Amino acid sequence: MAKYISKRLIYMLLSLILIITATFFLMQAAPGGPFTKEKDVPPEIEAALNAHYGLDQPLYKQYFDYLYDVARWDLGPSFKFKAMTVNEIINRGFPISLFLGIESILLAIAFGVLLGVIAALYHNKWQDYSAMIIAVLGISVPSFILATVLQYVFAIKLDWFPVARWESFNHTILPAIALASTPMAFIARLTRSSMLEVLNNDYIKTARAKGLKQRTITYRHTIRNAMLPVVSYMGPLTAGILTGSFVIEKIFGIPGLGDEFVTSITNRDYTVIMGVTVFYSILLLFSVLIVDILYGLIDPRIKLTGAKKGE
Amino acid sequence: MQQIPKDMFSPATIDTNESERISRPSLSFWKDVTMRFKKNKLAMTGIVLIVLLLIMAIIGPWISQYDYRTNDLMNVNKPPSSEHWFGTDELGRDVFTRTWQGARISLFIGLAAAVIDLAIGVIWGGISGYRGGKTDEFMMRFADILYGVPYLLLVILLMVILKQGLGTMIIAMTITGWINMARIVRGQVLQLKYQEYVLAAQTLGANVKRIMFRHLVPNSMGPILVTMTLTIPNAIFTEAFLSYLGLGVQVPLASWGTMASEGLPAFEYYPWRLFFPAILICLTIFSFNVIGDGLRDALDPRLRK
Amino acid sequence: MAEKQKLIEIKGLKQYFNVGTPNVIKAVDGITFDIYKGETLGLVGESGCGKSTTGRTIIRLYNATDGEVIFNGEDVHGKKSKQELKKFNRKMQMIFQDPYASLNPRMTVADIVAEGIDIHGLAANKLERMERVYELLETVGLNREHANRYPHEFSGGQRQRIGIARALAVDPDFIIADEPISALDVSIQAQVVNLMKKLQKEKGLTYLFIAHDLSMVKYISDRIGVMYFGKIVELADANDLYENPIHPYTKSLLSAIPLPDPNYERNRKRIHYDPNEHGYSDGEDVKLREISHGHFVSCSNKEYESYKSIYAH
Amino acid sequence: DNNDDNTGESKNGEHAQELRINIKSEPPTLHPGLATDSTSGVVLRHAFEGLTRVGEDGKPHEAMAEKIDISEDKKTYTFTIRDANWSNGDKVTAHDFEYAWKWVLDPKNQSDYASIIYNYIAGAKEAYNTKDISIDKMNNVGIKATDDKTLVVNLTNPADFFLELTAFYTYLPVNSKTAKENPDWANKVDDNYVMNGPFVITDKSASITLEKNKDYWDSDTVKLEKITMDMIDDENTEYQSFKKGELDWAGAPTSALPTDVIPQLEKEGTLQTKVIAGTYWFKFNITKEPFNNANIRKALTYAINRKAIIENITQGGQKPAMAVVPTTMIKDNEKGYFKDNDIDTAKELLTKGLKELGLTDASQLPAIALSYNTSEAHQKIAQAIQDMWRKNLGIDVTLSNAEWAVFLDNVDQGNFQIARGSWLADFNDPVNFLEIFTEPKGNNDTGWSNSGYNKLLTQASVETDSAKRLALLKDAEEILMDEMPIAPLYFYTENWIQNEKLKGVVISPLGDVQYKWAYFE
Amino acid sequence: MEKLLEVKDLEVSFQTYAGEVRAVRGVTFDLYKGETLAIVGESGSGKSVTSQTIMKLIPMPPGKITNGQILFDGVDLVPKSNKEMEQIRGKDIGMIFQDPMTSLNPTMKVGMQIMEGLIKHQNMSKANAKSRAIELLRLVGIPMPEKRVNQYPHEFSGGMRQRVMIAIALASSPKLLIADEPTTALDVTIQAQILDLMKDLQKKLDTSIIFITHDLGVVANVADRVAVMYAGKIIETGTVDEIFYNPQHPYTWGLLASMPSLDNEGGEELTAIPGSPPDLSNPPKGDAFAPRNHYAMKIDFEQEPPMFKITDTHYAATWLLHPDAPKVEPPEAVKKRMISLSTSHLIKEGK
Ligand SMILES: Nc1ncnc2c1ncn2[C@@H]1O[C@H](COP(=O)(O)OP(=O)(O)OP(=O)(O)O)[C@@H](O)[C@H]1O
Ligand SMILES: Nc1ncnc2c1ncn2[C@@H]1O[C@H](COP(=O)(O)OP(=O)(O)OP(=O)(O)O)[C@@H](O)[C@H]1O
Ligand SMILES: [Mg+2]
Ligand SMILES: [Mg+2]
Repeated sequence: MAKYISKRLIYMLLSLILIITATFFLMQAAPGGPFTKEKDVPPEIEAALNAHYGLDQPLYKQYFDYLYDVARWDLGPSFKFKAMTVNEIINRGFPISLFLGIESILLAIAFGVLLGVIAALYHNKWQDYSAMIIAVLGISVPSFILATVLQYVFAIKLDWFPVARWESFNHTILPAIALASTPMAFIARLTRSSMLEVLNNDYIKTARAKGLKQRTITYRHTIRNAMLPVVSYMGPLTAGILTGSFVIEKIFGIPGLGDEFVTSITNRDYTVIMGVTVFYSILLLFSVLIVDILYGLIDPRIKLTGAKKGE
Repeated sequence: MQQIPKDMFSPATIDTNESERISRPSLSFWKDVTMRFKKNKLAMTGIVLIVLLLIMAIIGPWISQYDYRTNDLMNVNKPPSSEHWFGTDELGRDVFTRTWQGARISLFIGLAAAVIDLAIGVIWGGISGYRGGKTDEFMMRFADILYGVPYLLLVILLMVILKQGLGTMIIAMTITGWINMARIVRGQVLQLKYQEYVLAAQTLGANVKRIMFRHLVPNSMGPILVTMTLTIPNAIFTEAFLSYLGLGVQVPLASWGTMASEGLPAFEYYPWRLFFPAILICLTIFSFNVIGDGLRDALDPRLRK
Repeated sequence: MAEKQKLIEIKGLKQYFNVGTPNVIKAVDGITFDIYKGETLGLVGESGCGKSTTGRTIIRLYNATDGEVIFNGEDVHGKKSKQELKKFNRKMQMIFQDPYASLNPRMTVADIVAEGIDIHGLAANKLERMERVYELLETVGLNREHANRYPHEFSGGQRQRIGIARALAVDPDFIIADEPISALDVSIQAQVVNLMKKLQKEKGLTYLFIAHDLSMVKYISDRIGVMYFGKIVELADANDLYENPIHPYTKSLLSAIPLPDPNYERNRKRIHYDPNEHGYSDGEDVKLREISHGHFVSCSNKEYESYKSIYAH
Repeated sequence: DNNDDNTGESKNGEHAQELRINIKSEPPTLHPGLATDSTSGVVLRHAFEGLTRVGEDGKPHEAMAEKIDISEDKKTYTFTIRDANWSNGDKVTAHDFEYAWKWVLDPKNQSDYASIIYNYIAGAKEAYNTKDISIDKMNNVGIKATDDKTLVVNLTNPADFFLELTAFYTYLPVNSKTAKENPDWANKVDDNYVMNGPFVITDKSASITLEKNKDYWDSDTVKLEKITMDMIDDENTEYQSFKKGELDWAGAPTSALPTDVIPQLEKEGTLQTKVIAGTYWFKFNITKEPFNNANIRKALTYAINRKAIIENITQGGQKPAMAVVPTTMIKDNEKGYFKDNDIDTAKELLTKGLKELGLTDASQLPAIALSYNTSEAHQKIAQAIQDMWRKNLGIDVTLSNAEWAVFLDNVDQGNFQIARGSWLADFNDPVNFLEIFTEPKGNNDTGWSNSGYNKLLTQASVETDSAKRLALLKDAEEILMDEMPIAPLYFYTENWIQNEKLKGVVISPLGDVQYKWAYFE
Repeated sequence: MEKLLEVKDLEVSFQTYAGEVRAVRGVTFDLYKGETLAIVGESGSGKSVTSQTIMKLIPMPPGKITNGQILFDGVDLVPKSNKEMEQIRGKDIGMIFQDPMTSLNPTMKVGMQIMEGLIKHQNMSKANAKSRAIELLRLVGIPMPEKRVNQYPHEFSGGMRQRVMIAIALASSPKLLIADEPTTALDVTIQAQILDLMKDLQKKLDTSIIFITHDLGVVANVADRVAVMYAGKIIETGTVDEIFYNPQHPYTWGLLASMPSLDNEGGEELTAIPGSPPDLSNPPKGDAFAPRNHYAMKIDFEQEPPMFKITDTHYAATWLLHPDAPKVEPPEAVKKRMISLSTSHLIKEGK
């Protein structure tokens, strides 16, 4: 196990460096730069700015300097937000996105699994169909539409929740629901199909033969075994949700990291693009690893194969 | 005891070949699947809906007297009426015409993206899972890396390198879209590759290609189908996003995705602009999902035996 | 018996799983034996002792951890070109344990049987290919009409026969049959065993026959190997083994065979085997030794002498 | 529940003097010398006070300057600083101004807006371009604090609008003492962040809070006790938040209203509109066929129905632009140089243009693409114009949109045929618009230049008589409108809705907002 | 002897896409206290369905009990609800499933899987249940049970898993134990161990056992009585001696004949039953076995044979027992067995 993890950590480091490299050069290749504005900046000022930020250096030098800085977890200053370093931007935005992300992941898992379980237990009955319709809505109504509709119905018409901002727990509910809807639907569909598989297994019959209650069987014997596909889906998704969603943060006026990420790209705020990418990639790579480890925890049989991969 | 004629007790001739005969009519696998699929009412509803949508996409723009791009600035944002069945939009264009015009693009995009994701995902995930070991590690880490690079940045670069248009859009859509499919297929293949029929093919000297496409893929169709039905809505809305960024179809051409996102801010006052494209997206997704479920059930070997 | 020709020589074959991790599984732990042309070698042993692994390693489904498999004088596990491997795949074939799992449910019987023909390009055209398939189906007692059906429409016995037809399609010299009958019920077991015997007679095939069911193994095999924990503990002529079992594990195994005779069953005495009873000391040279002509037993030097004296009686 | 205090209603029914507005995004900087955007500008205008402040009448009035003396040649300005304090108790001195302006002129300080100082002040540009310059070496720059109370400024040319510039944020003072001690003073709002405006920033987190500055010299005028500036990016959310009473203001100038709600608001009569100094136009790339032909350019320009676009698409009470310089600067431009939606003339011009190009029919024209940057409003306008050109002239153009930076890059590189563009004035003078087109580089992406035009502008720059100067500028504009390198569409307006009880908010002709005089009834 | 279970005219069918599969078509048998009944028969003949129906464990839908009664201790189980069955399952009736590899939950510790039933039916505390689980594991012969309770099924070999299944089934000392092919996947030594274990327990607790298998050797070892099933019906039933030494149904003959015997020299061919079993979604007219029956008569294709009584305990459903039917000779291999019958003393014991 330890050997496997350390091997994976090395691969992660390599992957991270490759992501940094790809992003760095892609970013440089993209038209426009951090000082591109509708009103042209006079050439002498642009030259002064480039010199100050080291953008006049040869690209390879900028690249290696950047790698060196990242290694020290110094992500540099922001081009646009002159008062802030990228580290500060992440430190400020991430806790907010994290909170919202965790809330919606919990929502998505709780309701997704619930719906999926109900649908599977009542396969081809009305409960299944209702769960299915909710799931289809969740999949086909993207978060930005849902967010607006939720806002309109629950904040404006019913006045149950605030429209926007990030102040109290009450403010987090609507965005969390909007963010959770698609993953919830996805989880519901995955859970349903894997539950159907699991319910066909012989050991469910064994459990019933012991005289256990249906509910006990569901909790103890089926859900855990049906969670594998959900877990593998959750891996990359988690990294995405935890680093924030641009659309949701925009609509609900939440100062999270997702907003920062997208704006930085439109602004060509090079250091922020790189910084957030590095941060996001680390989360991504870790969650993929955690998923692989979780496989083993959920299903003890996978430990062997998981470890074997590292051979 | 009832009386039975004596001659009934004389030996009967039995044909040994007869005993090997299978009384069920000879149905090919796909015929069998089709038959079972047809019995699934919900799935058939899905098929009917999709066919209707396709028909409307073809004839819809014709049966209306308007075209999709002519503005009528005197009649902007009019609610549905006998003149404009689905109302008009912010430029006074007929939403009915635009909706069916948009159906062409959205359905095409949705299916094209699904098919391409499928192709790449199946090959990548299949090889990764089947080969295992270092190959697997390399291929999956590559997927991680692609997933890690900011998508928006990739899209912006594509916009610069390639000409605007459907082709570019599909490239942009599938450049990372296949990763999900690859992960799913890999999982399936990891499970299936130790099945004895795969081992049997190996002992016969079958190469990777043959094992993949004759053995592993056909037997992973269930989860693949489910994933595919989930790719479609994703593609429809990614199209809207990409078009918005200037990568895809260009206005005044419509698509459901762009119509819905443009109708959204006004939904409080002009709900029809959001409603019609949105409801058609839902119907499409619903149809594909029930078709996917139906196929999954029809393909389930346990229901066969 | 002297003119018997070796088809396969297995020398010190080892197959370990999870190498490099603390829980290495020594599924096959250094076995050596020969298989002669035209004979059936039965392989029996406790479940999990490595019988299937042996079979699969011989046919190169696994890469051996150590040891050699020499087939017709050529080492199977040596580095080989794709072309050579393909050639080898034609000579050696396998029949699998589970008639349900070993046929791809989504292929027609014709495609399954013809898979080897397609891979090795043994048919010039479609017509010839189908003719070959019909011929094979008839060989295994099925008829042409079955070619376009799918595996799920067949009973277990019929499916196992399809598996045999698939193996025969490439004209192999040697077939590894891994528990070809365990999952079948008695009447169908008989169908399959009869067919295998018939084919052996007609085509001069050589079999490695792996099974649990000792009465069936005895019925079909010329010689029998008994495996225990990745090692062969006894190897002898079938009748010789049943009449003069020497290794305590073989004795235990034979004593446990249930017979369809209630009277006998009520009075059966089983012999238990405890691997500690040998009392081998560290570094003692335990290996297969020939007790009498063609009868090998795994034993230490000391045991060798006593076994030999027992056998004399 | 904290929703209640959003209404701002105090206990006794009287409205608390607390304003809640939305500024869309976080201000990129709170350093006056570094700010380049309106969001930072809004905050800075209230936390700081320059020599002048644009008043309710739209004209600059004395602020930190108690008295302003202008020399005969209009090139020397002498400001007498009023008795006023920084928020830390220090006196505001002329040195603070000198320091702040010279700080901007030091290239090491990376102020994007250094040009707004060095374009007008004598010796400043040279200083900026000097290697290893520092503030104490800028002796040749025309900024001098002769004593604590007197600031003397020398200009390169007579500039009528210089007083207006002194109200602009780049010209705001900085407490030189704290700034020298702590170069990063503006990075955080703490004790080092010293202000001299009508309000002081008390908090900057998810929103910015400004409170009334008790020590402000004119604090009697200031009624508001507190201003909260939210940072909600989404316009629709802002609008909903306003409707719910969580905001006192929605829309321009700190944000915008969702276009689709504007007609509704107009119907309700709550929509407020103000014309500002900005023009929306399309640029022709005259280096590319067929836009090397002026008649084609004019035909396309004339064939646009501006009124229809404004009434049905933009809907914000914008003014049709048949000229370049906004009506806020030149009143006559309401009429413009040509008729809106003049199809007949457009057709004539097209025929003429085609003949000159040696073509017989519009369908022979090369493929034309109209580029714009990704935005819903631009997209609607582009589609409407596309439809008009097709219907009126039979010219079928394709539309092409691109992400903002990509678009700007394309336009800069000349990779376009027709591109959307616009100009919002930096100061309230026609020259700000006209000088763009003096040479085919910088902000003039059309590739157009004209020596007669340039001569007129040079003459105007040294002309001290305001009336004569204006006449020269108008002549220049006429040349521009005859050649038509750009097709003006409309003059910008600002649209917003506000709490009915809120009074005294001032919006300058440039579209800058001031809450100094604002109050709730 | 007291009857524990009476199954009367049980019919079970499955609704599938291909039509209705009539898996069990009128099965009647009974079982006494402390007795072992072996059910043998071709795969797909309905053995598992019959046994699972007794516990009402067949999936419903698609499965359905279309007719019949299952009297357990005199009470009919057929109309009982799932809730009521929960009180009987695992407490009065225990079950061992066909496949030990898949019948244990792979993600739950073995100990817990045994404890579950104890906690539910005996109201034991967790700690007590655990010590009982250890005791049970020791009872089924698993070494070091203290360590093993905390392991997962995949850490057990096939034989050990099967023993865990037995431990689960025995946990609450059921009155009836249903064992569905418990030893098919095991080698003979482990198989023998398990059979001994079951017999031991039966002796101690007076349990009744239904033992399903197609291995006739195992039947000979464990059974008191045997029921032979074919195509969803019991076609012959009798004491173990009657079935082995005096079989009457041609299918039973076929089964016995196809077993190789150890003293048989490899030369001769095994007598296989040709053909394959009928499709139960479309059962043939008349005797379902007729198409594979060497001795088939015209009537076999017309009418289903009734159960003919041979002795009080021995019945068979074949027209060959009809008084008008010609006398036929069973196959050689079976005859050999019948000969040993006449020379044996066991015939008396059967009565
Ligand atoms: N792929 C594998 N990875 C790890 N261990 C394996 C693998 N395949 C087999 N083993 C282990 O190797 C040992 C031998 O297995 P094998 O399948 O050869 O047994 P067998 O004699 O065929 O048993 P059975 O009679 O049950 O089929 C077992 O302990 C098994 O768990
Ligand atoms: N869930 C089900 N749906 C449809 N048909 C079923 C189902 N379960 C069992 N059957 C059918 O019922 C018949 C009897 O099956 P059963 O499992 O009882 O056979 P068996 O005698 O136990 O065979 P084996 O020896 O192979 O275990 C078979 O034809 C089978 O296909
Ligand atoms: Mg095996
Ligand atoms: Mg069964």
